[in-house]
Amino acid sequence: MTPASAIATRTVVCAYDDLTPDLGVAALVGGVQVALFRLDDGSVRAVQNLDPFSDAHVMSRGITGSRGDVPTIASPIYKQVFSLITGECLVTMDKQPRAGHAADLAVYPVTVDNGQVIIDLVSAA
Amino acid sequence: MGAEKVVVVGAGMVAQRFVQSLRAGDAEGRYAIDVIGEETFAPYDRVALTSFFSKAGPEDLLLGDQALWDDPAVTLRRSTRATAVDREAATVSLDTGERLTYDHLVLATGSSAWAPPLPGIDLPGVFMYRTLDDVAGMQAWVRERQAVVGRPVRGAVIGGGLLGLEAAGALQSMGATATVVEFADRLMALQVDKSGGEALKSLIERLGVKVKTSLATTEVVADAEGRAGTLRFSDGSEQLVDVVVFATGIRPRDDLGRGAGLAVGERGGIVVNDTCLTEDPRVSAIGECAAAAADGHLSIGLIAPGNAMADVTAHRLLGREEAYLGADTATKLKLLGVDVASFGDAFATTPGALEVVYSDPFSGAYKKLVMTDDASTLLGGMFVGDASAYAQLRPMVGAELPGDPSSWILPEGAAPRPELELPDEATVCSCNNVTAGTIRHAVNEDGVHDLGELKACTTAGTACGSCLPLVKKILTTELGKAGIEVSQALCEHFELSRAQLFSAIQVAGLTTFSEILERFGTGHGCDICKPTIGSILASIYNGHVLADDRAALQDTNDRVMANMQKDGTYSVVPRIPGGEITPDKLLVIAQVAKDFDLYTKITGGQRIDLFGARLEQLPQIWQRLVDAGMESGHAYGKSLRTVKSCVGSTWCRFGVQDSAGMAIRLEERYRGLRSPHKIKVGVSGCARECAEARGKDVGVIATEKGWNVYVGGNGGFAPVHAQLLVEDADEETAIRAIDRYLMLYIRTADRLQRTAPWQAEYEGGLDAIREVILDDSLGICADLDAHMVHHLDTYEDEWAAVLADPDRLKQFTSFVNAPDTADPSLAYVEERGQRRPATASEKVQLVGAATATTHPEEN
Amino acid sequence: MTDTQKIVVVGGGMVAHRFTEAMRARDTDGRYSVTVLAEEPRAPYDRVALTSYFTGKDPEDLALGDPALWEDGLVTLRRDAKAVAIDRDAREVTDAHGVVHPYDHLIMATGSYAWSPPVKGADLPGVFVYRTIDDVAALRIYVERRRKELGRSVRGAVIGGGLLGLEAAGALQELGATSTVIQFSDRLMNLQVDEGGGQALSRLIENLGVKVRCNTATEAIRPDKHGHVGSLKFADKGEQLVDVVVFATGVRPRDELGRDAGLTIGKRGGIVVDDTCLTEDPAVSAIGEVACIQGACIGLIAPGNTMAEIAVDRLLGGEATFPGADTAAKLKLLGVDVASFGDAFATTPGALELTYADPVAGVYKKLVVTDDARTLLGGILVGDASAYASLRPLVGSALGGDPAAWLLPEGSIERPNVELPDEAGVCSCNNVSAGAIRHAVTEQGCHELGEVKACTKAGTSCGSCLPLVKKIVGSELEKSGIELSNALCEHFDMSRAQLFNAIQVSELQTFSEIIERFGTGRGCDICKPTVGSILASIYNQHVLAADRAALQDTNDRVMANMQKDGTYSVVPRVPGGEILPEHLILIGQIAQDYGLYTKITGGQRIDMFGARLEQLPQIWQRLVDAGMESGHAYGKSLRTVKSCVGSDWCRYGVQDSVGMAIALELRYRGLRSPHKLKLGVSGCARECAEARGKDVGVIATDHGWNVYVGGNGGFTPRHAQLLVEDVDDETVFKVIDRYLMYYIRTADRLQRTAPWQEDHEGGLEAIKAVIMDDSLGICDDLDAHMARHIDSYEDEWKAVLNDPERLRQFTSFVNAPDDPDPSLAYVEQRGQRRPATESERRDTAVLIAPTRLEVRS
Amino acid sequence: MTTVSQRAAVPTASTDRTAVCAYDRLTADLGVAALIDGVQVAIFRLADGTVHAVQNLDPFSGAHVMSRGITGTRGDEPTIASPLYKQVFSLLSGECLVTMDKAPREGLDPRLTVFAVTVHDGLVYVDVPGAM
Repeated sequence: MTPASAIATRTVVCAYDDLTPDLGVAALVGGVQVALFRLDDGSVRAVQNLDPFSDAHVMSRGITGSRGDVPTIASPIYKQVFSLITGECLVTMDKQPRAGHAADLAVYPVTVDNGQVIIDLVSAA
Repeated sequence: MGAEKVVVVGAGMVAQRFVQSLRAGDAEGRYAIDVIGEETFAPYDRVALTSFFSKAGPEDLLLGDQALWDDPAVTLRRSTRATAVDREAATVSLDTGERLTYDHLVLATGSSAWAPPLPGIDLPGVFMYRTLDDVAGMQAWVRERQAVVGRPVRGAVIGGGLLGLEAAGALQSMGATATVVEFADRLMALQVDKSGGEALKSLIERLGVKVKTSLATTEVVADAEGRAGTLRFSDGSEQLVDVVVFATGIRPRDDLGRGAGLAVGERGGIVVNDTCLTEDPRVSAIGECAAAAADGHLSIGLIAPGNAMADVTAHRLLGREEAYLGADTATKLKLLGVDVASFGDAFATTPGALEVVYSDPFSGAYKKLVMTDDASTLLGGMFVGDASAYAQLRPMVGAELPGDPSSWILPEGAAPRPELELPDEATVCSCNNVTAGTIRHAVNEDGVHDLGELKACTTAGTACGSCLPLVKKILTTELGKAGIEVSQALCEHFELSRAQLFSAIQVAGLTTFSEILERFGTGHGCDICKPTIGSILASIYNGHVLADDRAALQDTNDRVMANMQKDGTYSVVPRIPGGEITPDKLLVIAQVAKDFDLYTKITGGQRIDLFGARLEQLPQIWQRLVDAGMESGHAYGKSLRTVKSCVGSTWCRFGVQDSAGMAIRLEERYRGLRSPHKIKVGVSGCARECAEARGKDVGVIATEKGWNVYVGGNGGFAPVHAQLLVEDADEETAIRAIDRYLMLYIRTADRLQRTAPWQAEYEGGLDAIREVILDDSLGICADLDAHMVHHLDTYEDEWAAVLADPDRLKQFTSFVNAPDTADPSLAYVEERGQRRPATASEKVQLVGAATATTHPEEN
Repeated sequence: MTDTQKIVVVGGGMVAHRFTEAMRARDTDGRYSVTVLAEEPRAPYDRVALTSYFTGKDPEDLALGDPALWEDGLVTLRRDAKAVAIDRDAREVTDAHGVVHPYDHLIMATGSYAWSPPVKGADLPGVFVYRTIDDVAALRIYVERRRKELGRSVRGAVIGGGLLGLEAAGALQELGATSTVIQFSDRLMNLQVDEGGGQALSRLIENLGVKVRCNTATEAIRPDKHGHVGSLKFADKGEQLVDVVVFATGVRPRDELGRDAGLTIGKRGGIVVDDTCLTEDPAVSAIGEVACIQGACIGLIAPGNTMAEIAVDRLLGGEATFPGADTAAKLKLLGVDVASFGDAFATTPGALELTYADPVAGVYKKLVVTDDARTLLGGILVGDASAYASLRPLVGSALGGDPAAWLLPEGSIERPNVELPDEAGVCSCNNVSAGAIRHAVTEQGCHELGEVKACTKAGTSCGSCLPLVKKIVGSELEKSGIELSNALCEHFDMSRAQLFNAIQVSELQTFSEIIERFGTGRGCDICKPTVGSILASIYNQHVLAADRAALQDTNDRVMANMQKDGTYSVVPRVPGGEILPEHLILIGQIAQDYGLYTKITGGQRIDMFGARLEQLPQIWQRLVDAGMESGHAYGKSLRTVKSCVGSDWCRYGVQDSVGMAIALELRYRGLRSPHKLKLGVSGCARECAEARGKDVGVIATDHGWNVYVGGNGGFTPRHAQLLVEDVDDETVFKVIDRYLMYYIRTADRLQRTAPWQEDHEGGLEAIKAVIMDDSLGICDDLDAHMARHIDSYEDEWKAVLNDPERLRQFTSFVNAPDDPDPSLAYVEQRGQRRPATESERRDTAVLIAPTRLEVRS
Repeated sequence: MTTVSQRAAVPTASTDRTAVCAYDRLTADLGVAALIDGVQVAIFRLADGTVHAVQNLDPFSGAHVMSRGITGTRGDEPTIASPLYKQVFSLLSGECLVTMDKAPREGLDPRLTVFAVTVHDGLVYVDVPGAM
């Protein structure tokens, strides 16, 4: 969990117009790989790019969707589905995450300011 | 308005059913019900009486929901006997001295055990077998005698019918020995024929029960202490016994009716009409005490007709006129663990009836089907020892039995049984008289989707349970038909199956996911429906896989036109039709592999896979391949992979046709064709089959005269060899057949369903498919052909198109904010001169702390 | 030696024939002369086949045995010579011509006659019996005549629904008459079949257009107005119009001669004899249907033949006795199979009846077995008597397996394989036991069915036992390894497996030694490569070592695969399909330089086609220099180990399939075997490597590997079967080592693993026992053998390139080593060249000359 | 190319001996091919030391490959088997002894032409009709 004393670092990653609806992109923010998604409703979501079930940095290449009202992202490797709101793993496909990884994704706050996409990367450092 | 008073005399199973049925339909409380029961128990399952010995106590035999008896509209009087009915006054007198008035009287007094008037029948140690009290008394007696005689108690059952065998089982479970004495020449003479009786006897004897048939008991002789001690028989023989159970039949308990002046049948039973009404419009009789017109004014000793009468009467009171149609005397029993079933015209009394018999005294099975003289229609049947086919066959009585009748009676697996589709009016649960139509209605109209709900809703299978397998099957079939089953609906966003969606999209002419979702689905879609629709759109319109809004529909593989490997890099697989490659192209591939340090492997699909390309490298790599004249191999797509071939007649001394040429023609024809799953094709130049074409979805094998086309082969979990579709066809005919086969598959298969299961599940199987594509039995061949022509006309290499489109190239970047930086988490080790992804432990050594920082928030 | 004794045989039927034949065959010293007094004007004929007279057979076709019998000097056949009197005191027989025949021994073989009940009108014209050729001929003439006279089909009725009655009904149908069978009993053939069988039979017969009336007694035959047979009147008052009536109401022994001669007659007729067929008069025997033996007359041919043999035996001093009649019968009546044998009516106490009746298919089958269901007592088969030949000899012995298998429709349950005991009778007509047949095969050198028939007489009467005889012959031949197909070729009488053992044990290393020791001649294209392969398997020396080059097919000899135009393909090994880009480049360059057609194959390597003999060393020099080696695409040996990419790259892979494939490919490369070997390794259950279509398939599991064996593509594709489950790498190697070595040692030439595995006695289970539990105690040997193979492996091409002597053979022409074969011609197709077709060759414009460039500097 | 062999199949009156190679160049049972005035000849030295020559053209495949077949015997007859489809021919008469149930290529005789061979002074000579 995020410690209370965490320092928030706001980083501009790209222009909002660079994002295509439903097509994710990866961003490298201070050595951390982040997957960014612009959804149908225009909102932008950011989660860790690391897929905890395959140990590969590929979440940005997954398929967006919804489960009920929750926007989701599916891993392109083993198809686990995660909430883009909470990062919670909604469908594990009956698999365990790789050793050392939590099943849920870290979620990063995103803001769009002046046409720029800004990520708040909360560093535990 | 005060409730009308219904008095039910008798508290057996039928009474219970009547009350239940009446209460279920009487929400407004028109009726108040009094039930008068002699026994101390609420109605219990008399059919299961024998299980009294294996179960904890009488409570376990109680019927239905006991809350029924807490219903304020229902009053159950236990240990109370009705002594007289005064029809003038409309009252019933009870042995408690009470007198109940009624608006409607329902007689459900059932039957009593009947024993022949033999000398000694009243000796201690002689029992009847009818009520829980009988059974409890018998049990106490056996226990007591056991303790005294210090050896197993010798038991005998007089009567070898259904009850007699139950009683024998009861004796055995009490630890007594049992001999069944039957007057007729066989056991269960009413249900089974001579051979069946013999089979039954041998099975029963194997269980340790002795059986004596064709023997009349003349006397029960007392021992020195005045207990039942010896049985004496008509042939002069004798048998020592400690306990005797009479199960010689039942008689309707019609004395109340008689006393009230109601008409009684020739062999007993209160005469009722088709609505179970006696001559007195305020008095009904149901169950074993009734002699219904539909049964020829005979009393029937089975539970199913009793339940039917209860329903008819309850419904009449509720204002719905129904007729009692007479008893279905079909029976299926498990007697001492032995299956016995008989139904329909089991004794082949229909003129010209044929009997198909299978008897195997070793396994103990005796099975018989009775058919009409043309062997087409089922009339009845008899099963002893193995009644597994009963549930499916009984409802087919009077209907045409498809296939070879013997397949139903031969041992499991000996001959395949045809699939049955029951007519709506066929009765499935005869205990509760539930038809196939009722079950279907519950599934289709009432939204019942699981067996538990279905039982609750229709009461099918809630009595004896023998029909449950059939009920379940109907449920599954109906769900399947309605596409209701979860696996049929694509996902939570689409209720349609892939095949339905395919038609819908095609008919509606929709071309984008958003339109389709709006029209046919809900929500935003997901990783299941998006690629499926992407594939359908590609199949129908064959536009670029990244055209319109389709890129976001695709799996990453289709989206970046490469196959993702475990570390997130991709494999690059250029198409090499038929495996034939010019040295120049070979050199280009090798050079690319070298330059990008790609792991290189020749595959069974007869091409060369290059592994380890990063997302941002893909366009550069493909630029070089496309420049050299190569194109996408679609290794990433649910589409044609490769057409494998041997070298064929051009080089091989055994080849009879140019298999490589044919393979290349096929590969170039079907390349890029999107389908429910990947498609593999093989072409062999002779029957030696070096291309292993029969393991492919479509296999083409050269013959002296042309080509044989095989379809539906499959490797994988359950390998299947492809089956012959056409023989000795010329090239054009072979290709046309394959065109149509693939198109039909693409249109009608489920998501991720390969050709083998599709073909197996296609209604009518391969024969039906053959009719569709060769004889145009559905009249869609022109459409299928046109569709394939459209595919051919519009094919373009996906990679060449992407390379020419800067917009689409945008997505091939590692990081949106650092497009030139490679994924820093990738790590490799060298093995056999090439690189491979490092294992987790190797990675720690190689990347060390650097990797650790790329993993945010590890707990 | 005393004078020849005179035997007179009264009667000229089948049994008389058998007596005479047996006597002449066994009385080698000529102790007896035989005179046969035949009533009919012809030699004995096959009465059993009487009905076939209608299907166009001449009486001559029905003749029995070798007619030369009647030419024998010690045999006299008197036709048309009915015996009319016997004088036992004078030992004389008088025939109808008044000729007196003295005898030392008299054989009564007068047989029986058709008996008809004393029905009113039985003497009308149009009433026949069914017994002799004359009866049948008269019937035929009558029916044909009446048809002409009546101008419609003739209405026939047969009285009697037994065996003969049904034959007669068939005969009437053959003659174009309708036929109704009138049976007094409640079913047809009541002596042979039970009620169920009778019903099935009625249904089948009726389906053929013959009407059947059971439970019907015929009261009278009434004439029409011309005095011909006109109608039948039944006891139930029914009537039926008929034009011809055939009585088939049974036979009675023709015992009147014996009766007149004062011999004892049985209660129901027949001359009473003892178990050696002798009457109370030591000079008189009776055999066949006229004899009342063990209290009964028997109306079947088989016991008659047995009696004939017994009488002969006794006359020649033997002590054979009548064992009791085998009343088993198998008939094809009007095309319907009916068979009954043993205790068909289940009279044995405690006998169980196992019944299968399917009136739709027209089949009724019943087996009678002892109460423990183990021993067969008898049976009835109607509609499908295919099991008769196998079952009848088993009466009294254990059935083995599930008895139901014998009754259920073909294919529904596998029938157990039954090895008949030697004493089991196979041919009941001629009383030939299984042992006699085996003896004929193993001791008397009979190797074909025809020889066995001639030698044992099995199957020469009714023929119903022939399938069984054939089976016994086949399995005996197989057991003794006599079968021709087992011998390798005309030079070696051994099978490949035997030869393998012989070579291994004798430690011979050259073909010349081996053929000298174990064969004849100088060998051929069959035995030479086989021996070459065996030597390579055992000693693993270079395929061209010692005198072995000449043993090899051209493919092995030049280590390349010959194509249709005589050029070769070049296939370097690419273990597991994994290839360095450098090697890929080299292959591309070689293909360019030599103009070779290039194709990637399903075996995950690259074939280059069109290399000429003299180019092979140059090409291989370049490949070997770059570190590549022979792929053995030319050999009966390991081809490739196909694999998917496995856990290294694939997200689904659970084991390193490529690594395993490469390990296996390097382990077994160059291993010579009876046929080519293909292996496959899949990294997960998705089975992308299609390993179950290979001789050996290895599939990764979460816990290790599953090994499957015996898969096959080709004409009859087979999926490989599971050998071991969830084993580690070492165990994978060990079981495959042993499986392959055991296969190499024991398989036939060109036998692939799938059929080898199936033919192996006990199948895969037995193979498992050998390689897993060492049931033959050879595992150490197999392991040592494989270890030797692995240790001594060398690349064949590298070795050849280092040996100028062996390189000499790679010349196009001995007198023009640099000239390419001038007949080669190519055309270009899809950017590469391929051999020109016949018509393209004629049109020289399109041809490309073979490459002649000398690329090596 | 087939025209060549047809010419070879029809011997003309004049024959010439052509020296082909040294006897020692031949290995027992291993055939070699020789090109004599455009005619391809298969030459075999057998185990008994004798040398035989037949046409190199395999009439059943149309390929010139007989020299690469396997020698053997059928009874006492020395034989050569085609390396392509395994037909067996007599090395003495050229007769096809085993056709493997196949017919030769159109226009080709199933019988091999046999050429006379002599060994003189350690050299192998083959008589090819029409060769110079």
